[in-house]
Amino acid sequence: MRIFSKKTLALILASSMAVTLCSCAGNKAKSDNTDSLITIGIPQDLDDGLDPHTAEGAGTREVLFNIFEGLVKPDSNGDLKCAVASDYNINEDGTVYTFTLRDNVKFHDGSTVTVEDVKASLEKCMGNGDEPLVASFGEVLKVETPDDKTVEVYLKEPDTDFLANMTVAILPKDHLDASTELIGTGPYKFVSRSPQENIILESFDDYWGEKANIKKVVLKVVADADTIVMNLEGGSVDLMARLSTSQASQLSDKFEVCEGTMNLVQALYLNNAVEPFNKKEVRQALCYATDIKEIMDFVSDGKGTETGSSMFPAFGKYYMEELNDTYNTDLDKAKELLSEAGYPDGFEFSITVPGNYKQHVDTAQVIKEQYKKIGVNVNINLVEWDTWLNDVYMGREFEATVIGVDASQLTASSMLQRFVSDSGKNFINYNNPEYDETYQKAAASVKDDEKTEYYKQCERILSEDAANVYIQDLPNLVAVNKKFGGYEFYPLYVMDFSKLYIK
Amino acid sequence: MSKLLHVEDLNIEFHDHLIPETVVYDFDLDMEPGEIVGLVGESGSGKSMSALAVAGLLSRHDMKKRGVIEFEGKNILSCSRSELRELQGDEICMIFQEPLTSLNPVKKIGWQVEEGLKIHTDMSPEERKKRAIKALEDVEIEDAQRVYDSYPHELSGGMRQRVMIAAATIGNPKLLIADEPTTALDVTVQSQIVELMKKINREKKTAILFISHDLSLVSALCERVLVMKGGYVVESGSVKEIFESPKEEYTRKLIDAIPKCGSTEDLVENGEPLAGMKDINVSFIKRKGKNKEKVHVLKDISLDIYEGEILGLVGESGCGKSTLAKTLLGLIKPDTGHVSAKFPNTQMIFQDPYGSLNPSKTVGFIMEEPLRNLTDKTPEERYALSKEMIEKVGLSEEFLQRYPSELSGGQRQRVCIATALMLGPKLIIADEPVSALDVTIQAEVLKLMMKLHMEMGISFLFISHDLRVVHQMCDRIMVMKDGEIVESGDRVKIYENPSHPYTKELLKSAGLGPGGVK
Amino acid sequence: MRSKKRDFNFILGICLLAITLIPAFVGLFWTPYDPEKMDYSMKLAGISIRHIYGCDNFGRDVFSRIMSGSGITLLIAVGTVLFGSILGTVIGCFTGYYGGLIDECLMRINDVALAFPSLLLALVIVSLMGTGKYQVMLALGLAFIPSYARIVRGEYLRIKNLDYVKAAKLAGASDMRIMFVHILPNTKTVLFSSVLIGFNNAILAEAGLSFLGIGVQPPDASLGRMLSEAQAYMFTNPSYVLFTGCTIVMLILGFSLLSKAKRWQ
Amino acid sequence: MKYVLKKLLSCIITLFIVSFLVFAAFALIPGDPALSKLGTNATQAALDAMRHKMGLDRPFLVRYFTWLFDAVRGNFGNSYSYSMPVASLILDKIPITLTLMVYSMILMVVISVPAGVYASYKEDTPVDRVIQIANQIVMAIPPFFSGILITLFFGIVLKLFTPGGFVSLNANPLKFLGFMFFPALAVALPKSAMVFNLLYTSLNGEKKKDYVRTAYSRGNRSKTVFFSHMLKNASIPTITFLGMAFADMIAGSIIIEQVFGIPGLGRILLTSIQNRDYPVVTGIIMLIAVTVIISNMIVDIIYKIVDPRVDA
Repeated sequence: MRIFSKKTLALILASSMAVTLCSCAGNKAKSDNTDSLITIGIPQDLDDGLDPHTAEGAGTREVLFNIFEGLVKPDSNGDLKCAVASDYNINEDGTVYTFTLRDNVKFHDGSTVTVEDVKASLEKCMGNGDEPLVASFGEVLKVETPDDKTVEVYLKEPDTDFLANMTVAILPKDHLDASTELIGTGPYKFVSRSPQENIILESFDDYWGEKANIKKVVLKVVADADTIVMNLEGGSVDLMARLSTSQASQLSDKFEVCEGTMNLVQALYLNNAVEPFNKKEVRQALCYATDIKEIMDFVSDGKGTETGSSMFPAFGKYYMEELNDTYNTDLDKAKELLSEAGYPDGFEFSITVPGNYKQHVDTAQVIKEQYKKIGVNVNINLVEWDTWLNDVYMGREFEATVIGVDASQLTASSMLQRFVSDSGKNFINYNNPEYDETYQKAAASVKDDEKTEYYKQCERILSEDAANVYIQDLPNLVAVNKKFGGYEFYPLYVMDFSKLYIK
Repeated sequence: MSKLLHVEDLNIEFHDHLIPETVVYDFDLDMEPGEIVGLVGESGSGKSMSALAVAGLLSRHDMKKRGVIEFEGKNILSCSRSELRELQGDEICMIFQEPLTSLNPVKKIGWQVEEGLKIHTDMSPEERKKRAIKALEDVEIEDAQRVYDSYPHELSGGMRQRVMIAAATIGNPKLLIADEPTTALDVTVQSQIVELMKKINREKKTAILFISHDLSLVSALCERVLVMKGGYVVESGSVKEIFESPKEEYTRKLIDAIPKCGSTEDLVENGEPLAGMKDINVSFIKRKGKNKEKVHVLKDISLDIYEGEILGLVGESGCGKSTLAKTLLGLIKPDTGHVSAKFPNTQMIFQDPYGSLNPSKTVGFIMEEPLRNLTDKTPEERYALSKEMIEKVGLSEEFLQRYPSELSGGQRQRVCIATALMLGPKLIIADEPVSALDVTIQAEVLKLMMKLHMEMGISFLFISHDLRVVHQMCDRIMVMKDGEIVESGDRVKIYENPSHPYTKELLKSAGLGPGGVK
Repeated sequence: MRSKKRDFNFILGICLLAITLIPAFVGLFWTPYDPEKMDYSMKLAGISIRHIYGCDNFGRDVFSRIMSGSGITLLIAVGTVLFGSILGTVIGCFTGYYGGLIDECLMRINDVALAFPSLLLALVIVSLMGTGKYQVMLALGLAFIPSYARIVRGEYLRIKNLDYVKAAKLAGASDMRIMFVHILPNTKTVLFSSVLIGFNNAILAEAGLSFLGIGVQPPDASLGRMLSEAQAYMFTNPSYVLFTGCTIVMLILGFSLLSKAKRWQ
Repeated sequence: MKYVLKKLLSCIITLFIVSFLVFAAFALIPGDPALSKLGTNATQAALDAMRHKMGLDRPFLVRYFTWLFDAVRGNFGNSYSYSMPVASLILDKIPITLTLMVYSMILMVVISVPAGVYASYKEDTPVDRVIQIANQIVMAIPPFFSGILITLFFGIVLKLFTPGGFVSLNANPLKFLGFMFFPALAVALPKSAMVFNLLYTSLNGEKKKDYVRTAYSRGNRSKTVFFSHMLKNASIPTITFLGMAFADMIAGSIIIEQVFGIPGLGRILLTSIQNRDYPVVTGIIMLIAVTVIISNMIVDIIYKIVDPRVDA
């Protein structure tokens, strides 16, 4: 479901984080045996390179979270805790961030972390000269190390959110190209990998923080979604995330199924530059014709939380529950709007959807059935993931698509900036001057409550203007073998192995 | 001393199809040790079935056998399989018609010859090998050692048949059953095999049951003959009785069908040349393994065919007769020399009736094909002409709607002749037209060809390896050997005083020695 | 020939085909339920009198989907076999009859086609021209040409030396006429049994492609796609996967028994 | 000797054509490897830089011939997604797929040859009829359906193996072979049905031949006639089919690797196609092409040894 995510992993000081519907933490009777092993299933091999700074796939960053750490590190509530840095403070106008290095933090190869390593890592993210390797580091002016204990980061303009970017991995200065052997400071160190088969990690003994409970973690590639249940039941996989409800329902009582949210906004994204979706009435008509409850029933047995705009519950203060009722199912209103827009007996359009995401394919099929009721004929065009990336996202050659949009950092801007008319990522060609103006005000304001109010205003516009037919934030079901405990949901694409233990 | 073989009212029924079909009706046969008995009849007369029953090879359960077959007092039909197996290959042996397919293609000759000994005796391998090589030498195979280690496909037809005989007689059997052993062989080789079997009978006192459809061959070898037709033994008696005073009408018909050499119609004087070949050379590239050999098939041949004549072309298989015919027809491009033909569309009649008619087309379609391509006659005209021609060859009009698979061998050959006549050719080339047919049907087809020759003035190039047929049909005869015409002349000269040694040998082996003309 | 045995094969083949083809044919016009109508209450429902094959994960009636699905699968199979056999036969004719250079290079291409996984070929065509029934037909058709070409070539090599071909030449028939009027009808039996076998291979290949997600697009379903979808619910709703699988097996079994029946030889 | 040279030459030409076709195929398939590696957020400049690093910005023919030049010297370039040399990626996956294929070849021969001989030997008895029907049914089951059934039956019901529990060769060879038995069975079943059919019909065909009658006339028991005379003749067409079966087993293994979760060449080929990882796909297809051609050559050679009539 993870489609877009920034290269860095950052987190804003958010007040209330997503409530995990069921906590798998359970009691923490940790047994500390040395040869304990857990096999975790991953849907596809981490085949986009293992360099933490350029790793793209959400599945890849989820694993690298355990190997690398930045100066600061998010915890399960989404708050940023100190990691490689022992303390930090931000100057008055938010232009200079000063970090004090925690003493004797060890790298996996045994060497101690020095300020030079931190400076080299941050400068690598700034990129050489014109092009920043990590996009958000474009704002960084320079990095100073006044003494062997402190690191100062100077920004070009004030930005109170920038702390989230400080979670980028700190690498040894002479191992910056980490695509071959991975050396970081995290609780687990990289042991070996065999393509399309598995990746093996082991707990790092002299880790500065709380040591991991399970000695060895084997990440097993289970590419064929249909064999997941077989693998779990057969015992060759102990834990697997993001299961579909049908898969979860087939598991025996050997497994405990924890429920969280995927933290994304699944919607029928409409290409606003294409006939007839350039007319607001047509978009609204589709919203009225969509029965979100029925979609949830079919796709995930009723689980999942409805979303009214481009924001999901994990965002806490930005999430507006009331937007869900902007369009409740009303077929007559839909037909009325359609005839107003000049399509009395409906029209035909195609939904392009990536074939490897079953939830989106199923949603598209349900939508097709629903729109038949208002005379709109849908044909579904399944494409390969790469073709979708190339044609739909980059090329914008599509009429409508069902996809889940997530945020790489828990900043409202990473969800809402996409709809500004001139944004590089505005793949639905949304063009609304009022929206652009409101977004600018939000970005410019420094006071927190003012910024929040403007962002909410943006969401309201998206909803009323029916930029897309918003559906839900998909449920994230995680099957954990009852032998293990300690799985915690993070508001972001993270799986913390160190918290797992054997009951 | 009890008789060697006593068969009493043997009946064989065949149960494959829904209604049982009786193939042999109360067949009786008595044989003394060392006697040679002939079993004569046309295809489908049941002669092979009876022979197979005697050899105990009709064991398939859909063959019901009634009656008695006693070999040295033991009834083969009732004895146990193991007892029967002791006789087979030791006391009773059999050789078959097709030498190539009767030998296992993937096993060495030596191994197959020794098999009889391996089953019935417990000789050591070396001894068996010695016996096998001696057996091969007994059947007049030079350097038996090389043949011992070679494969069946590396030997000629005659050699393979000798190997079969060696394999059968290695265990000094008391009874040798020979089912048409010489039919597939050339004339010269045929007589050698017959001589060989006489020698074996003399030396090893092996009784021989000789099955054939060729009466003249049987008369040369056997003392007693049984004539069979439609599953019944029509007549039996000594060879002299049967030949001089046949009692049954069918036997007489069989004897008459043997082409006579006595006919003395006057020789037809020849008109101008119809078609000819001037010093023709044809060679093929034969890929034997890695290296390519240039096989020279026709060596500077020149001949002319005159109008109103039947020119005979005689030679053994592999001497280039068919290639000559195809070159004359333009189906093969000669390396040197040229072919001249006064009149267009000379036609050809082929040997194998089963391969010469397109199985997926009706007779009418096949006959009209030449008109459809080469003339602009209307469908009605075409049908009328084909009706006329089919009746001319003695078949009724309703044959036109039939498929080749529904016709007998003789009928098919008539259809071929009718098709050849459609374009009103002046010359027809007949490549062994009758050698695949039974004797009686052979006679009818030859009579038809002669009638067409007389009435329509069509001249023939008649190719055959059977000297008697050639003598009966042709005015002028040419003898071919290994791609060369060794001798040519009118019928009387060739048969009365042949000059070339090869022609003499051909005549002798066909029993037509210059002395008496049998 | 054992006459009893032939009937046995033939009868079994015919009734297997009846069980699969009649619903497929009827499916083109009418199905007990709309194959795409979803009904949440019936999600993954088991076998019942109203839904004799039970329902799938969208509550759609599996029997109706099998009816329309097998219709699509058969359509693809027919298209593939026709496309492959016609082109294959023509290539086989020329290579077999003329031999020489054409024969050499066409056989070379044949070897290449055999070495080239049909999967990649299918993917190229599907990516070029989009997914759907006709693209799959084209992809599989192309992949089938070499096998037909090889069979027909063998037959032509055998027949062209027979006497009746020479007789046809003497009767003035042109090469083309000899190839298509004289020789082709005699390859009928071999071609017919290989068409039936080709039919089975087409059904298997289409199922394979759909299984890998390249074939027919949802929501309309071929048997192959349904089987790959059904596999996910194998534990809770085995009837869905078993019925779909068995329909494919019966279809293929019916055709192979038919091709085995001695009636044609 | 000349024959082998000629065969080698035609093999090189075929390989050349196949490699060109693969390259052309990828030029046509939409999707850009740089994009799939860097993802949606990469800036256009970063994309161009990556495309240059991958050498994709050079014209098609230049790319093809540089690849060809390297390939001849054994360097098949680096994989885009695993950033490791293609050659080593393939090398450490070959044993898995090879084991699967050889294993299923053995199974195929072990299942089909005895059954074929026995059924033909006992022709028209109930045993023969039963084996025939079983053979027809097995032949009609699509490979991946047999994969599912085997996993269901042996894996879940009988618990003989843990589905998806692939154990790598060097980790535990015995368990590896134990696990591989079932996918090999899934691949072997449909093919063994075909081999059975071929052997059965050719054996019955031999029964009608004349040399069998001659063998009986020498007093052989039917068992010896069957085994020492007929079997060798009937084995010739079967061997050619075995050669062909080995070649198109590769396609079968792609699907079976998917069902059983075996990280073999088939799986990597499939994921590389989806990730537009050109070097890996080209490398694997060349390997497949070479295997197919070599197996055809081996079949020719065996054919010559077994059938003396075929002159070398």
